[in-house]
Amino acid sequence: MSVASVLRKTFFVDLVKGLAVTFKYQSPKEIYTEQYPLQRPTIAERYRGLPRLNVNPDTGESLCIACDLCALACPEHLISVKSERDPKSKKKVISTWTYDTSRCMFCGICEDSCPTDCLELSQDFEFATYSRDFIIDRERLETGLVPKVYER
Amino acid sequence: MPEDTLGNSSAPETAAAQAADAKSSVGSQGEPPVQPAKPTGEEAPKPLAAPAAATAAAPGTGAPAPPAAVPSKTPAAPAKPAGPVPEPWNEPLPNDLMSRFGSAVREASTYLGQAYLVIDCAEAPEVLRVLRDECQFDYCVDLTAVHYPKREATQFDVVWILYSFTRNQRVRVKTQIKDGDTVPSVVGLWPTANWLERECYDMFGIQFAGHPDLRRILLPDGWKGFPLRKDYPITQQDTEWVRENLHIESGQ
Amino acid sequence: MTTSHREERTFLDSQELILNMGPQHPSTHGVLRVILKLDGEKVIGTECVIGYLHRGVEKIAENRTYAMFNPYVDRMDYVAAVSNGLGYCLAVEKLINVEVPARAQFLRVIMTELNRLASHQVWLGTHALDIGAMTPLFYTFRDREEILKIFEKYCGARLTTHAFRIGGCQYEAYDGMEQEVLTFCDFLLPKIDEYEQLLTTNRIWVERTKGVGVISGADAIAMGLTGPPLRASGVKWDLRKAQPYSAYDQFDFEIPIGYNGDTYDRYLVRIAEMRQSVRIIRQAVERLPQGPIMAKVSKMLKPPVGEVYVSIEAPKGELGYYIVSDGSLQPYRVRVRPPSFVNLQALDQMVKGQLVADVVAVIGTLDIVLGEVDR
Amino acid sequence: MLQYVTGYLSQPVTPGEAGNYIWALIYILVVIMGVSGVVLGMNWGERKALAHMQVRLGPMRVGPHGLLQPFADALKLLTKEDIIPAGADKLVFSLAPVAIIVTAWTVFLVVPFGRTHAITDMNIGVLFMLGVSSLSVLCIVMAGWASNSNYPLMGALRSSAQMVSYEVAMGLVVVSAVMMTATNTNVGTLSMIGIVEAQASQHFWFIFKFFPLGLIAFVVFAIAMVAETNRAPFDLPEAESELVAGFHTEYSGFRWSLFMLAEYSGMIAVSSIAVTLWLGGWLRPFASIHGPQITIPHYWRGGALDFAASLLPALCMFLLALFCLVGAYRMPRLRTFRIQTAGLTVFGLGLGFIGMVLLCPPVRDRVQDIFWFTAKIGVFMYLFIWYRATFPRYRFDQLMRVGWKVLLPIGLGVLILTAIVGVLL
Repeated sequence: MSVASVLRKTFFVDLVKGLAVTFKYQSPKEIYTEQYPLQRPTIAERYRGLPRLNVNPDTGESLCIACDLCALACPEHLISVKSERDPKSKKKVISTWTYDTSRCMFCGICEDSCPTDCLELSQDFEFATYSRDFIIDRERLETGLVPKVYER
Repeated sequence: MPEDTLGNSSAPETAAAQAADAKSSVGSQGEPPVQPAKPTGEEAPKPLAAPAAATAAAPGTGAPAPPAAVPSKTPAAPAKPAGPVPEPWNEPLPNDLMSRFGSAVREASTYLGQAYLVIDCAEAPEVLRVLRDECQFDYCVDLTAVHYPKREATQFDVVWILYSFTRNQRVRVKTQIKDGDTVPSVVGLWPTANWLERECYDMFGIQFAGHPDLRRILLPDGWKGFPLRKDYPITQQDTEWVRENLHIESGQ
Repeated sequence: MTTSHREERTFLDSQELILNMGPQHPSTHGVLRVILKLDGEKVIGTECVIGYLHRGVEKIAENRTYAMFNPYVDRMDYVAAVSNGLGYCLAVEKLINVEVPARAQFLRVIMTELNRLASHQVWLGTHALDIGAMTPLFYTFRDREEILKIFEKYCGARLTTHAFRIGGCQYEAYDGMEQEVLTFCDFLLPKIDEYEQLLTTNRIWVERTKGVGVISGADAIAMGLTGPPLRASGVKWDLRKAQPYSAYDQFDFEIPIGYNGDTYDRYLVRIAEMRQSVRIIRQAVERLPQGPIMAKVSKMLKPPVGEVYVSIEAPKGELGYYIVSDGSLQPYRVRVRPPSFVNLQALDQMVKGQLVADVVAVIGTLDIVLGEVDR
Repeated sequence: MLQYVTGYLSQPVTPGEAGNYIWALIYILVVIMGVSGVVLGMNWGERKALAHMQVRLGPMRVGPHGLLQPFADALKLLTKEDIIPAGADKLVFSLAPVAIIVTAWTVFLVVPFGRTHAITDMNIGVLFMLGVSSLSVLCIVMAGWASNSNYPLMGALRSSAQMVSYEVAMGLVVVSAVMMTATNTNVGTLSMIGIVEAQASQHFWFIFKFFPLGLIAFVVFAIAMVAETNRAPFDLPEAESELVAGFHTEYSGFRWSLFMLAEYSGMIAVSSIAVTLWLGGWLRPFASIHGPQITIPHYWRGGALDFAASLLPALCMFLLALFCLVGAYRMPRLRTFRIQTAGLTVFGLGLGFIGMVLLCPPVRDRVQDIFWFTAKIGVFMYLFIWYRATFPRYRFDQLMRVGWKVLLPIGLGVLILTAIVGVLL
């Protein structure tokens, strides 16, 4: 033990160093808390939130070609796609597309597998509900969830 | 002083030597435990010999692919239709073992550059002891099993994955046992095998002879069935246990 | 909450106290349950009861295709999800014998090292909290937030990232990622100094950690300890150097080691590792090559019949995947070699003869994540 | 009536000394209510200060900047279900929190907030305080034992060992401070008021006396008092990462809140000992310097510095009021924040009003002592919070080592040296 270390020990230098750090951070400028409902977090562009089924903005038709790839790719098998043949154009047209939020782990594999950029995981992350209707259907996914505005 | 304790790894070899001196099992050759990455017997796949273990695995394909996972189109062919095959592992180490244990070491091969030995279960403790004591495989990385219910004679592969710090080499030691056979425990050789063997017992029901405390580890005591066996479906649950202990009806 | 196990007293000396720590104890890092046999405050024996978080990941793997199983591995060591994913992808790539493009390898290194930083920050915060220093937790979590923001921007998720795919990376680096990562490196180093200011020389911290949970190098190897616990015992072994994967051989970094194998050395080793990670990240960003990020891999992956064991240096130790393929779409068997599980096994040896307060210190220093212990 | 009140208040003697039971009762009520109120305030203050040190905001929702949070918590605790564990000793279990609050409050009998602002002046005041405050060990052991559970038992064991051993060192340095009172007079005193008056007459706070002996004694006391109150870094009896909550693990609701109240009251009590013994009690800094004589108001017969110092309490209140008003001004302009903003404004205006009252001449003179005493205690409270934010926790054996092998020898040395120096001078 050198003299310096004895002195440092006697005068609590090690403790004072720590105290200085905590003292410094008391400044209100250092506060990192995000007051969530008032302060909106910035969501990254690639955020994997609730899925959205994109529609062609010009025609309003769904981009989905009912290829079923997303349902096949899903590790939890929670997507179910049902299609029917359009009698006029003889094309396969999506009839129902349902999705179970309660089992989804937002891995993004369905998004990767979609050949037409129809299925996309959106930046919507607020889908807590007071009811147990976790299965979300096509209409709701096409319009997207309406962001909640919190009131007291 | 605390500042001195971690020399920021400026003197690594001395520290390694210290550790080696503490007990002779580390770095007894006097060389540092870590060599710069040299592909010692690894990373050199050359397709050659018949895949013994692999072919044994093939008939054991228990679970058929679910129909949902196979689209109507033919599945895309693998890039290399033949695939790499095991090749003989020609090095002093396996040759020594072969000559010493004779037919007990049934196979010494490398697959994709990874060496493995297939040995007789009866000789397993001795082979493993030699591997640890004489070949410096002082670190038991993992111990696990694979279930092949369709195989006629032996239903389980028990796999020890060993690593040697001095050789910087990994080897898998495999043995094949019948359902219900006991495997000699290696807890005496590597204390780390304790929990690994317990887990193996928990998941496969393989008995390890000489294990100090062979109980279930992840599943609760009294659970019925061994989940990682192929005849244990993924949704199966010991409903009786759940009802008795959790006082709920199983949600399956 | 916790109750004593009085019925177990029958076979024990009546002077001993059985203390049931967990699974709802504040410092068992989740749902670890340790049954302590105490003589006064001295620990004379421990028994870990694990499995409360067992989800059967290995069984799930046998029922999923190779690509489908990828997101599940994130859920094992959920504070180091990227490392888990890297290990799994490397194992499957080895199985199908695919070489990953250089750019993808570098991106993987950046992400993995960022994840190592995040994991060590979580460790530091919780470890300090266990020993009673409350504040480092908030500082480390604040700084970890920057990493999570980078993760979110890169791959769209903060915790369970699913950042890599078999054969490379799904996501190209976002605009300005290089700059952001470098800025983060500059931001983090002074913060690490600050953590050290709070703890490294603090006499209470030193007393609480020095000589606690000592394990010698030979014992550490025998117990299968890997990662920082092994290195703190003086064994200079890091898979990134010993058997480099994913372009780690192209970076210049050191393996910090300790000498005494005690909690304090493990602390110093991890702190030094954080600095080395920053160093690796800087090199990787500066030398990030151009090119494709995905190798040619079939969508319906059917590896040839065979088996591989591939392991990486996860923040907590050697994370290995032993995959057996039967040539079908699904792995025949996936075995995960979890570092936390094996490291936790050394708890008994490390706390025997020490005090109750040291038990929490040692649990903290082993840096276990129960999601990985129980899988 | 008013005349009687002001007349009584201007007597230079405490109600206990005067034997005036009615006033003593009033004082007791005021002190107990005041301490409880301060504990509530501290609850908020600690959470806020701790939060800010940890780059958090702390309570923000109940009331403006969480000002009403302690009240909400108190309400919640009072309405919680009263749980007594099945295996507990019911009588002792319910007695322990009551006993601990009784001891915590009894201590305040002799705390001199000012020359006359004490309930009574005992000639064994220091001894009384130390004695009564060590009774809380008993209550903690009662609580831990009665819970019939392992963690509380271990917490109680730790607590008893810890408090007993730190009391030794504490007692030694207290004696050294008591010895300092005897320097010029050869007659020492154990009376709390007497000790402060000795500091006044010697023109020395005892922390500076026989430098560095007084300082060392003070530091030893400052460390021991943290251990005595079971606060970080000596919070082993309730170390949440080891013993969940220590001796009060099994307590909840109202009983638990009594433990909290006692803990914080204990902090105030030991701080007041420290303030009284070493920091000059109610004396303001540089109390012996008066500055030039001024004669502006007829009732004022002091110096300019005295006059300036007497304005300080009011100024402090104004500052706080300003703080609140600025805070109210900076509240987000949202409909949801209307009530909060209004509340903060009212709070600030209230503080301003109190400041105005404090400016009035008779109140101003009477309040000064209390102001300085509280201010000094406030510093200690801040230190308690600051330690908690910064330091890790000692282990039990290390704690005992610090107590017996470090503090006790130092305390003993200080005591002997003080005695020698005191005799020589």
